[in-house]
Amino acid sequence: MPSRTVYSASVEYLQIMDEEGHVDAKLAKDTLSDEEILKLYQFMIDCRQLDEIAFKLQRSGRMGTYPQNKGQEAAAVGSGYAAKKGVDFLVPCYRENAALFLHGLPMHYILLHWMGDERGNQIPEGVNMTPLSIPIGTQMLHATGIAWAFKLKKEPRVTITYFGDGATSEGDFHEAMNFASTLQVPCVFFCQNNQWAISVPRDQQMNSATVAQKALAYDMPTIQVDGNDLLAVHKASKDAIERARQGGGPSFIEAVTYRLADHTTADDARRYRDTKEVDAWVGKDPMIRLRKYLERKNLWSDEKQKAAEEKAKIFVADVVKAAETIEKPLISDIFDYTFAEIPEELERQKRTMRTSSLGQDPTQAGLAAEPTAY
Amino acid sequence: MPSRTVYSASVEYLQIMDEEGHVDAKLAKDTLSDEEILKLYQFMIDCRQLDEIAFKLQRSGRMGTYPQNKGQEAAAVGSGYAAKKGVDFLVPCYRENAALFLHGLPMHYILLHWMGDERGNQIPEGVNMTPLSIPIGTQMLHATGIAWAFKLKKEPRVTITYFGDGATSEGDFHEAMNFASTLQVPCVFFCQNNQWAISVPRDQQMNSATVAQKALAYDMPTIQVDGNDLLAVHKASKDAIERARQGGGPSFIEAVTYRLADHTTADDARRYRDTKEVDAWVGKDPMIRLRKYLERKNLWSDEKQKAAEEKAKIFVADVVKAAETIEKPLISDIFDYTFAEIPEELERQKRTMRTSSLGQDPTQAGLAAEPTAY
Amino acid sequence: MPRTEMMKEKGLTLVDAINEALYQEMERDDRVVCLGEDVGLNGGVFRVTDGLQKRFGADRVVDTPLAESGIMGTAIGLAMGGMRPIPEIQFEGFMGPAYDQLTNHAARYRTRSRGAITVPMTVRVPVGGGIHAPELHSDSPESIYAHTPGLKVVMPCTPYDAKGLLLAAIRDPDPVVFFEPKRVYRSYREQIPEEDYTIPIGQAKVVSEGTDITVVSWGASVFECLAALDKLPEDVSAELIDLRTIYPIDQDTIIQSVQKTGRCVIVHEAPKTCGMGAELSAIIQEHCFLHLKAPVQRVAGFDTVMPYYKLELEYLPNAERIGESIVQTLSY
Amino acid sequence: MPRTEMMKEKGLTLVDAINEALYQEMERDDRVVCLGEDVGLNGGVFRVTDGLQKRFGADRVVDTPLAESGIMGTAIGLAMGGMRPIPEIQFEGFMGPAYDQLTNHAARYRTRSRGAITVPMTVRVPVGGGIHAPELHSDSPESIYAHTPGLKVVMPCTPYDAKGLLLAAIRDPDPVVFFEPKRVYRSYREQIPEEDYTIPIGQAKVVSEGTDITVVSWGASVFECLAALDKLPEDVSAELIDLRTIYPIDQDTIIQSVQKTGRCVIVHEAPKTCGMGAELSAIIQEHCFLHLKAPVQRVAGFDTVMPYYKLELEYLPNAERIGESIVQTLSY
Ligand SMILES: Cc1ncc(C[n+]2csc(CCOP(=O)(O)OP(=O)(O)O)c2C)c(N)n1
Ligand SMILES: Cc1ncc(C[n+]2csc(CCOP(=O)(O)OP(=O)(O)O)c2C)c(N)n1
Ligand SMILES: [Mg+2]
Ligand SMILES: [Mg+2]
Repeated sequence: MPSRTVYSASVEYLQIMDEEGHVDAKLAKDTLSDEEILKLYQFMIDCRQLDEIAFKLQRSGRMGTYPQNKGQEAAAVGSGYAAKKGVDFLVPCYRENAALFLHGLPMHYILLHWMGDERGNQIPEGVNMTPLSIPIGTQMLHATGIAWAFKLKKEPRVTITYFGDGATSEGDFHEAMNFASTLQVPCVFFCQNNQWAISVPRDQQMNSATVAQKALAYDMPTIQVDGNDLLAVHKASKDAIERARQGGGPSFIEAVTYRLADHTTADDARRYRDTKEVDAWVGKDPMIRLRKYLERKNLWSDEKQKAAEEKAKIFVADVVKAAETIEKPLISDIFDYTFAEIPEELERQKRTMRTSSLGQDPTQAGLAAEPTAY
Repeated sequence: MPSRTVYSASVEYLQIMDEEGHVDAKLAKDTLSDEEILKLYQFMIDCRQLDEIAFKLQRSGRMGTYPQNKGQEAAAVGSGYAAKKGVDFLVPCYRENAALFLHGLPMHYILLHWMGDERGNQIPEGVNMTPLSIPIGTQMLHATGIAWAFKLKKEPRVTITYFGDGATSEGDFHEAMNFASTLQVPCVFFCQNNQWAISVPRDQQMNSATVAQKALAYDMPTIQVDGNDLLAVHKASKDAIERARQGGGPSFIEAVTYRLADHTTADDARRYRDTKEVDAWVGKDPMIRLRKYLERKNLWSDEKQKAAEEKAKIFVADVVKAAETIEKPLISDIFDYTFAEIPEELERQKRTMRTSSLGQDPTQAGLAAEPTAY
Repeated sequence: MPRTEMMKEKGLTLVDAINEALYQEMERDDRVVCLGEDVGLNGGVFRVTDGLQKRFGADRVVDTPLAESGIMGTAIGLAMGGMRPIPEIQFEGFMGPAYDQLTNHAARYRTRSRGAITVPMTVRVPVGGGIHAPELHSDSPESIYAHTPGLKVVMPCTPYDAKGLLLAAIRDPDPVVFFEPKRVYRSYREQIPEEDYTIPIGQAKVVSEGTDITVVSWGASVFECLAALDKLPEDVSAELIDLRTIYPIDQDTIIQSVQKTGRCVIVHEAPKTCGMGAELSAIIQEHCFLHLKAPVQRVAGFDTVMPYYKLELEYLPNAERIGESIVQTLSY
Repeated sequence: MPRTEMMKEKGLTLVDAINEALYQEMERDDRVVCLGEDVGLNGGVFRVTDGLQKRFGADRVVDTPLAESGIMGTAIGLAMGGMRPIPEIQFEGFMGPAYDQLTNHAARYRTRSRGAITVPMTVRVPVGGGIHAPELHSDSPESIYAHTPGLKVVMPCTPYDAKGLLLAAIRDPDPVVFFEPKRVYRSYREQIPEEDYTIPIGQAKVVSEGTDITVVSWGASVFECLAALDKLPEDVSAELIDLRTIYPIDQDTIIQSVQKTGRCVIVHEAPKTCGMGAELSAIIQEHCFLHLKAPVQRVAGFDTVMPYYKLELEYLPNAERIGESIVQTLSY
């Protein structure tokens, strides 16, 4: 046996609904009902509206940096909807707001987060997710660990973790994939390949034909899907999640999508990418094809669209209000969440933060305990 | 195109000389001449002798912890010999001593290193390698960077970096592979898969059929070779190195071998691995099959073996002497190599290390400059 | 593991005490899992987890892949998922790859989620020099983690303290870095209670009382300080404090002592600049300014890379350097 | 990039000055390469490397994959291979994944190889808070790297110092961490020489002379100190020192000043415990013990995770807290 093949594998691509809203009937069979599609489309209108308003809030100085989700809604919704609310656990990055909302995160939490308020991360009891992850690529290890805990506790629950194409370059991605596969934990790795990591295009990020093939390193089930196709995303996610729930271990999903907006509001993508490329992707918008599909099925119309958009506006206005009318955070919050119990030194820092330099009860050093006239 | 294959690949296994020393004539054609095999076999006897003596030095308290190389000589020699001495650059771990010796590292440097002496890392001018790497998995990034420098300077040179099966779990491995592939630098990644990472067997280290397939994530040429087969290792290495030199980018080689000894002298492998497994691998010793091959060709005999072993003993005794008779390192060495120029504070620490506590010229604080009677 | 005859007779080593604490806590609380490189079948390279996998199974004492960020990051996930993970990093030098997960994630989750998500885990790490180990097996990074908000850091040096502090650490609702001075692992035995007890995190220990000078240390250096104290002139009354917890610092114990003695020497293995000695010195001059009769002295590692073992004893603070510094401080 | 009309007229910002230094050094020395996330076509997220790729090509100004350990580790290799790499870490919060390569490899190669292998590289990192950035974009980890033997650490806060120190750093034969206080990036303009000049690493700068009290700071806080000094009573004569280099510390300048004034306040953004303030306070009490008229004070970040931006101004030392501390120290 001097020379022989010891390993071979391949990666499949899945699309069910094309850009014109045509579906492959056979593949579509086990996916979403028209009722569900309708519901999710309306939900996506709300999410897109929030996204637009968030952008405007930033532009008008009412919010800090914000990364638009625009164009990636099918990836978030198709996968998020495949996971069981209240049971499964989401470990997001920052470009899948819609999935978080589906699982019960109050919408204004996202605004609070980008308004520089930790209360946007204070996930309510019973909502199963971690807060947005700002550092890239680190959260997949947490997802792996949470899934591992589910396995140890023999709970039939699954984690799904989101990250971008750029994130797959980080060492932590590799370690998470390897731990998940070696320990066979119920975790779904969902990569939103939106073609860009800030200004770096995918083919400068890696020299790989697909992102999906990265899972082959770990003998992990993997698939590339049209990430702007709600049905394909949902089907791939459902399969992966149920396999994980049944004890079949982790899976990888590459959702091929596109970042229609700038990286964040602090970015200007015209510096580095061709508007022609963007234009080409505008037509592939996941919401356009859903609308075409629904219209063809007579489930949708211009009026319905207008009504839905109106509803979304009113709804999102309330969300903004909730975020903007929240009372100011307590300054003591800086100190009170460092540990379960505040250590003495930190208590002293909290007590003297306005009266003296730090770490020194002023009276102890013979200084004035009260602010001076300064 | 709802469902289609977007990527497929496979990994080949190469063996040229089997355990009985039989070679596949066709595959052997472009590899080593009998003269070379003879020379390298004798060299391996020297290396094996050094390894045994190093073990004894540790056991008798004349050296610190030492990781035996025993059984992995073909992997080191086959690959090291394929690289151009004085041109190419080696970035080792710690289990390929023979490759370093081939490229000009004085043998006693290895002993010095394990005797706790940095001079064992003071690579002589003109010898192209980094010192042994103690932390696992970190050196492949340096190799990638060095290869990148070669590429930028348009020098037709190649780096080859060594690491174990365990090392492929580290995030840095992933980042090195991705950088190397994306930047298409002339670097060969040589994995000595010796089946164990201390007490962790390969199949608990990863859930992958081969280590070689990890390169598929990066679309990097990859191969699995019989790591105890000098010819196969040499052929795969030569191919990879020449491809790199021609601008063909990086490659991955998995050499399937076995750690015949304990992990290090601080380890006791009987705690975790079956002696039956070890016994099975003893027969696959790379040196046994080379001897069989040479004997069959009438190039070797019992007498020659005895003579070679005698010569090795004498030679290695000198190596040990060189390591043991070196003058004690200067205490000032602790300070003098921190920066090119010693900063004032460090100069002060050096000057006062015996006279006072640190960082304080004692006279400045009104203390005695000279040691007290204490 | 249950106590052997030898342990019953001669007392427990640091290794024994930590092993006993792990064993007992795993019996008591089935959320506790140990994970790390070689901690399972092999019982850890220092045998600290010896016998645990046999008793509690490979699900609760897990040999992980060789990846420190992976160990730390999945331990964070385990903690968030309701377990009480005890990740081991094989040597302090290999905390490097886990640095990001430990300092930017484990340490921050409670604050950033305003208490909604917490990370109760205990990171066990052998620490310090003096055992003739290879490179990167002999460092003392405690001040790095003391500077990291959200982490507690402990470093007991006796079997008694180790057991009590480890049990406290495992039960702590926040991440604790538990440093084990490897030079002491087997060099010292002590009779300690077999039953469960905890020592509060954040309390220093007065090892010996005195009135002329305060010596503060932790980890293996405490034993060097004891040796130095032994050789001091009869009439010198030195107070030795074992910090035990690196963060939060027990300021009261130190301040009270220095207000009494007026003089202080701080001893640690880590490089001097920005080591814990700096923080303690700063605290002392802030709080004991009018009591100080001499500058606070630091006997520490140099601002150099920890040397390979031929020179390591030149680097580590020893009884001579400590004694010298005490005498000089007394004569100021 | 070559100077614009605006720069000629109104002076250069910190961003301009760093960009000019990079541009000029890349012209002068073709071993210099910049690498990092988005440093190429996009010119860096702060536009510090703007125009460099256009001028020097994509081989010398390289957009790397998104992996900080990879950036740092390959930069080490580039340096060993004869180049002069300038890796950029996009924000100080993302030094975490690169921590191991920087502290255990870049910092140690010279020592561990006894000078055979060296790593001349300059790691550029925006640092500090105050720009309303998201999480992990506002930290101040300088003391961590000052505690790491083998690294030099600088943090200039003016365009003049930035250009001179950056040129010195790039030409330094050892690894230098070059922190750029991002709050100052565009907030301050200065006329600086167009030609090449260097400022020696390891020298602090006396920003304003005084006799009553010494104020030591660095980075963006220097401007807060200036504001505080402005508001002090007329009769107070404060000496302000900008440390500029964090390691090696210019002890002489500080010691001389405090021996003159007898009082000192240290100001920094990083958490208090084990911050640079601790080291400076320790040094001062070691060397100025008999000159000190009041305890050295620290005005620093709290021992808490840097808050999200709604509260960040409560966290950062401001002119009020600094002034308060000066007045209290003076009245001690
Ligand atoms: C560890 C780390 N490094 C760098 C950054 C800066 N950064 C923020 S987003 C981003 C690009 C992320 O690209 P990708 O993973 O593809 O996600 P996308 O933004 O495209 O959704 C970078 C480099 C960061 N946040 N974290
Ligand atoms: C970063 C790091 N983590 C842990 C260790 C401890 N350690 C030393 S060798 C080793 C196993 C290495 O296994 P492998 O890569 O397969 O190489 P081998 O020893 O089998 O040649 C471990 C865990 C280390 N040296 N460095
Ligand atoms: Mg992306
Ligand atoms: Mg191995």
